[in-house]
Amino acid sequence: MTIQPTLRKLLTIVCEAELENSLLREFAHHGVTGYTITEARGHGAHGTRDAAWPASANIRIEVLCEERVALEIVESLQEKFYQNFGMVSFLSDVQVLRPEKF
Amino acid sequence: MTIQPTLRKLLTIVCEAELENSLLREFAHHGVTGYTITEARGHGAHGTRDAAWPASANIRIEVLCEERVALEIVESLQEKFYQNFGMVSFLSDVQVLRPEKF
Amino acid sequence: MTIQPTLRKLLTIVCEAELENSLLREFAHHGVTGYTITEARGHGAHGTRDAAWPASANIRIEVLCEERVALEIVESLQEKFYQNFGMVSFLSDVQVLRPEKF
Amino acid sequence: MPFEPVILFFLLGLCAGLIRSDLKIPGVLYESLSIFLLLAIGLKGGVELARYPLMELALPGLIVVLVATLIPLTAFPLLHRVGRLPRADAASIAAHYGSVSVVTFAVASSFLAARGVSAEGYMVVFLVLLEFPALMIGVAIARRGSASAKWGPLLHEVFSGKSIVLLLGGLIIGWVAGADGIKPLDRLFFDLFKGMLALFLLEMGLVAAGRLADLRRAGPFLLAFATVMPLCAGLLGVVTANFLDLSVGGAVLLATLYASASYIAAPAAMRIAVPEANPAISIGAALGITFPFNLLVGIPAYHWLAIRLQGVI
Amino acid sequence: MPFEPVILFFLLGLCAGLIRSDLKIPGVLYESLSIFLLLAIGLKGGVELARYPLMELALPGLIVVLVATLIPLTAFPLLHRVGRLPRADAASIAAHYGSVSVVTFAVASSFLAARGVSAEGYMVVFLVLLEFPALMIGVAIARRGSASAKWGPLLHEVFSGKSIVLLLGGLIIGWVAGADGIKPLDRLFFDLFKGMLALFLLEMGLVAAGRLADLRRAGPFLLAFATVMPLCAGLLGVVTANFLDLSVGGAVLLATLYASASYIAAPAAMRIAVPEANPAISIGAALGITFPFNLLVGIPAYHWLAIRLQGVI
Amino acid sequence: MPFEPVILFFLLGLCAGLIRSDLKIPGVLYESLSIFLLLAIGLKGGVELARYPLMELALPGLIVVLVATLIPLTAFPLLHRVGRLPRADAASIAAHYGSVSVVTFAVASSFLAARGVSAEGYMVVFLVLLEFPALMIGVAIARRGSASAKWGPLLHEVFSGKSIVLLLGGLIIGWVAGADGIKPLDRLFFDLFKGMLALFLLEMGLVAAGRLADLRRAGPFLLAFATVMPLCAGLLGVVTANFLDLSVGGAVLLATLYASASYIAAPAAMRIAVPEANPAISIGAALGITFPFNLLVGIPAYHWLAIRLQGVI
Ligand SMILES: Nc1ncnc2c1ncn2[C@@H]1O[C@H](COP(=O)(O)O)[C@@H](O)[C@H]1O
Ligand SMILES: Nc1ncnc2c1ncn2[C@@H]1O[C@H](COP(=O)(O)O)[C@@H](O)[C@H]1O
Ligand SMILES: Nc1ncnc2c1ncn2[C@@H]1O[C@H](COP(=O)(O)O)[C@@H](O)[C@H]1O
Ligand code: NA
Ligand code: NA
Ligand code: NA
Repeated sequence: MTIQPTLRKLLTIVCEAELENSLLREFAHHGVTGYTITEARGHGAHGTRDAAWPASANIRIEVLCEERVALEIVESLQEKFYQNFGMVSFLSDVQVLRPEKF
Repeated sequence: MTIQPTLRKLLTIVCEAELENSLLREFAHHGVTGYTITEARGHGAHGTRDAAWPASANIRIEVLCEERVALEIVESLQEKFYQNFGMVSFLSDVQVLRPEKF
Repeated sequence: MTIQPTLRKLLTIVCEAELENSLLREFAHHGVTGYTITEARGHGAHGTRDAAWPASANIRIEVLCEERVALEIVESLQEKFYQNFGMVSFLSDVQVLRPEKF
Repeated sequence: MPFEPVILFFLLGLCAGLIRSDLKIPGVLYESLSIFLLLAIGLKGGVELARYPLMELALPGLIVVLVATLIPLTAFPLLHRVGRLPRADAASIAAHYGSVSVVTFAVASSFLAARGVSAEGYMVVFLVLLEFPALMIGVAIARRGSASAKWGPLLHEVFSGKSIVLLLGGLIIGWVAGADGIKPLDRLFFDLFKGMLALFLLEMGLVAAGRLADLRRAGPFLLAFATVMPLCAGLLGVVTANFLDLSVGGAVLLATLYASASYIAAPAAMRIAVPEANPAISIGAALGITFPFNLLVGIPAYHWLAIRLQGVI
Repeated sequence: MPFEPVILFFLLGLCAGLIRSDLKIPGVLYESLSIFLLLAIGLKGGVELARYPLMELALPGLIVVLVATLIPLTAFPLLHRVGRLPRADAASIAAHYGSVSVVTFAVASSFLAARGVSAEGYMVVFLVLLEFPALMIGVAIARRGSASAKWGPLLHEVFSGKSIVLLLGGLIIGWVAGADGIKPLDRLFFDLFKGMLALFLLEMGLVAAGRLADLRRAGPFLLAFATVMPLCAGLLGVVTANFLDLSVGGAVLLATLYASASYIAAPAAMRIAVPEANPAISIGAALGITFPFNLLVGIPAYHWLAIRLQGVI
Repeated sequence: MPFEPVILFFLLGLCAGLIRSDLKIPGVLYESLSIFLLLAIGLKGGVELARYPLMELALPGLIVVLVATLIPLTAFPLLHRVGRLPRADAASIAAHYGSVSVVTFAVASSFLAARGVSAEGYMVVFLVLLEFPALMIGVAIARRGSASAKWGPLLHEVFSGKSIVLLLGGLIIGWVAGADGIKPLDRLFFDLFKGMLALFLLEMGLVAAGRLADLRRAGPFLLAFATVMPLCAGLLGVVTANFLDLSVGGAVLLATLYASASYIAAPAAMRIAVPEANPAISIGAALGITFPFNLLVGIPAYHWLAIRLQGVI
């Protein structure tokens, strides 16, 4: 086997679609090199968000990065957004091939 | 580092879109506090589901919860839906900040 | 508890939407039994892909399979697509109920 | 042409699907078009309905519904005994064929309009009435003997289903607002109707192409069923229409309602109510065979029948 | 009918939502329809505008905007002091009511057109002008005393927001191209306008149904506010229109602009600029109460008022 | 106005993109509009085509295609030798410019219609014929010397591609159904055509705005290429049209076909067939420069040329 997967963190954030730009600024600030977004809907402490119109749409963002960066972002999110916005985030361990990329 | 991530389970279910309401009832029954849904398509034992019309659309549901709840739900899904419906589910370990929330 | 989850690998690929058919052929070649696709957008080394038109759309593909197969696919992707296409892939450990299925 | 030009769009979609074109109609466009069509059909019916005393429709409506129950009640034993299909599958298919296809109805209306044949405006009411009884019958048959029948959710599922809400809602709006009130909406809902139908048929062709593979597994019995059943049901429709003194146009539409198989309301309802039935079989037959069969052969045949049998009963 | 038939579509959506129908308008259709409506309103306004010397609109425009600032400036103390809502919520609601609802404006235009009442073509300019000042005021009030106000991003957010870009862009295109240049586009943007509005209202009904639950938490004060405020603002609009010598139609439209509460631009802007305000409350009031109230009661009332008060000032 | 009003929508989209407005056209709306436009163009062409004996088109069709191959065959050495672009990129760009832009063609048709200039109805056939040969040439050039060329999948990709299926499908439906059969569909496909084109151009403007950044990397040679190439190709088109005795309108359309660069079929085909080519460069040039250039400068220029050179050859 020629490939050697390396461990990285996958940070997944589910939040109100309106936060997209704010989060992208946040990522840029923490030096994140990439992210992936899918449209989502859901339910949580802030009620049901059914994506029937922009005000009730969620997005689901994934960021592959080093653990340190992931924790920094999560901490910053908690401080800035957790109180006022519908938002959930979680970290998981994933293996990647090109560790220098993330 | 001020934050202390706690381990929780992430239950991911991919299934026929028509099951959405049935699954939400299931979640409510197991005391789940939230979920996230994205539209999906795919392929599996029940053939290709290309989401070209409602009868061939899938959804992908994520639930963050305690391991015990996740296992209970999976068991219940297996019993009620695995036989007759296109459905796949899997569990993974994730870290969250507000363990009391999930 | 009657169920005994077994470990499998979840391979997640985020790439240009135009690669869909090429990837499905790849999967078939490696004997994959199923996959799940969601529409995505994002940002990475190949710039911002905002899904405003087909040429800038991403897809996010998930494949549940054995570790060996996952590594084979990743190796093959790296060889065939990493150089010329926007593509990111990562592996994670997940628990499934019906290991024979994946 | 012996058939409606809009059918060419169905054939285009079918070809595109069969040659594995990368043409894909986004699912959202499918949903938007079906919302449009259901609403437009309802509105048109509502406007027409305003011309008739509603009470006079009660008896014909009852007769039309009662006769229609013969369709699933005949189809089930045929499929189960003769065709040797499992109970659930036979019941589900019976429900699909007992219910109606809104798009086939729309194509039949176009067919008549193109030939200058008029029809009773209240046929849309029959369309609404016929949508669900067969679904109930199908579920009742499937569950016979099992105690687990929960009718509440099913009834809610059917009556609050998208197609009933839009058809009935459109009907009421058209009836309340009347031709004059609806006039500013004509440009969208009536003038564009046929074009939208063409786009929808393009999509149905693509979907149907994907269903043809399922049919190979289904075997020759189902193929025969999916073509002979509509012809018999169509004949039943023409006869019933004659009994009710409907015009030739009305007879064609009633025949089409009886002959067509649902693939909007029925698949959704059956999937939840009779989960052990395999949807590939019922949808494959309804959409893969009966739908194109009605478009290409059935509707002209019912027209021919309606003319032949006019005044016979 | 006392109200516009298109409102029936709103009621249909509302009913469908309340009976928990599986009818869902895809979010993408919502967005497409709102792009269409904003652009069409802008285009129509632009074509009309070409008939007036632009300079003459400067003074009336200024007056209309200045008077309109009274709305959020009155609403805030009412909500904060009397209603005892937190500062952020009171400010956010004040901003919603100070801004305008494009769809309510469109329904009022339909209402007038159906009655053959004409209105000044440049009312769309007022629509554009009134969209954002109240948002600024709302943010300023919410942040009073806090140093963290960043106006740059907010101004950008508002002026580059979808609704301003499409309304203003449509206005300019209509103005530049003129009635003749736009003519080939009439078939889409003008002829289909009312039908599209009907579909959009169907969707708004579904959305509003989901918001009614939020209202229970809101309490009786907010319910009263959401019906009395528009009536007062509508009266203010009629009076201002008289002062500016507008026609009866113009008075109805200005009253509607003042009375309506934004739920396209305002929710998006407030969510980011005043994050501590609970959107369920402001949207619930604006969309759950005031929007249907204006459709069913408000617009006819402003019309009545405009006729009564014509020439009084 | 010197240019078509629909172009204003492109400029609006471009501005909205450049000021980073939150206006976003959903990808699904883009796809729906492109399905509509391709089908409508095909239908229109098919109806017109029914008037001509098909056989007589064979020779002109062959000539038009053969002459068109000059475009990629000239563009490649220019880009590769003079512009020093890598082989793959040069080949891919050559393919884009050798193929055609359906929307530019539509705008040119509008331009002519607005000026009352008629054109041969069968130009749509040329549009279909010109779509793919250049793609083949581009791939052949890119792969010269490499043994790994797999033509099968590429041919399938191109011939079963969305744009060919819809154009050709529309053409055949229009031809089979004829003007009378299509009439009930006119309301959607013909009356709304220009409005839909306007919406599509709005979206293209937004997309193009996002591509302008890519162009900075491209350098001055590509900028020059993307404006001079269309002018030369347009001249070639006018000359060829004269040789074939086409009308002035026909000459403008052929010039536009030659001059325009594909950004629907070509990007998709090249991405898979020549993966080592950087799509940002080819799409940036085709969509960021040549498309607006043709809209604003090219089409009027080809019109001017066509009038000047009429009867010269
Ligand atoms: N337990 C959960 N599991 C998965 N997703 C969740 C969960 N709780 C909340 N979410 C998602 O996060 C969004 C915001 O959550 P909340 O802030 O709790 O309203 C919801 O709309 C859901 O999409
Ligand atoms: N091995 C797999 N990996 C990822 N997703 C799968 C896999 N198998 C099935 N799925 C998804 O689960 C759905 C239902 O699966 P099935 O019941 O196998 O038809 C499919 O349509 C896919 O979206
Ligand atoms: N660090 C990252 N985290 C999550 N997704 C990423 C990351 N980098 C790239 N992607 C996704 O992968 C796609 C292709 O990446 P790239 O090849 O780097 O352009 C991007 O458009 C993103 O959707
Ligand atoms: Na039937
Ligand atoms: Na207002
Ligand atoms: Na060209």
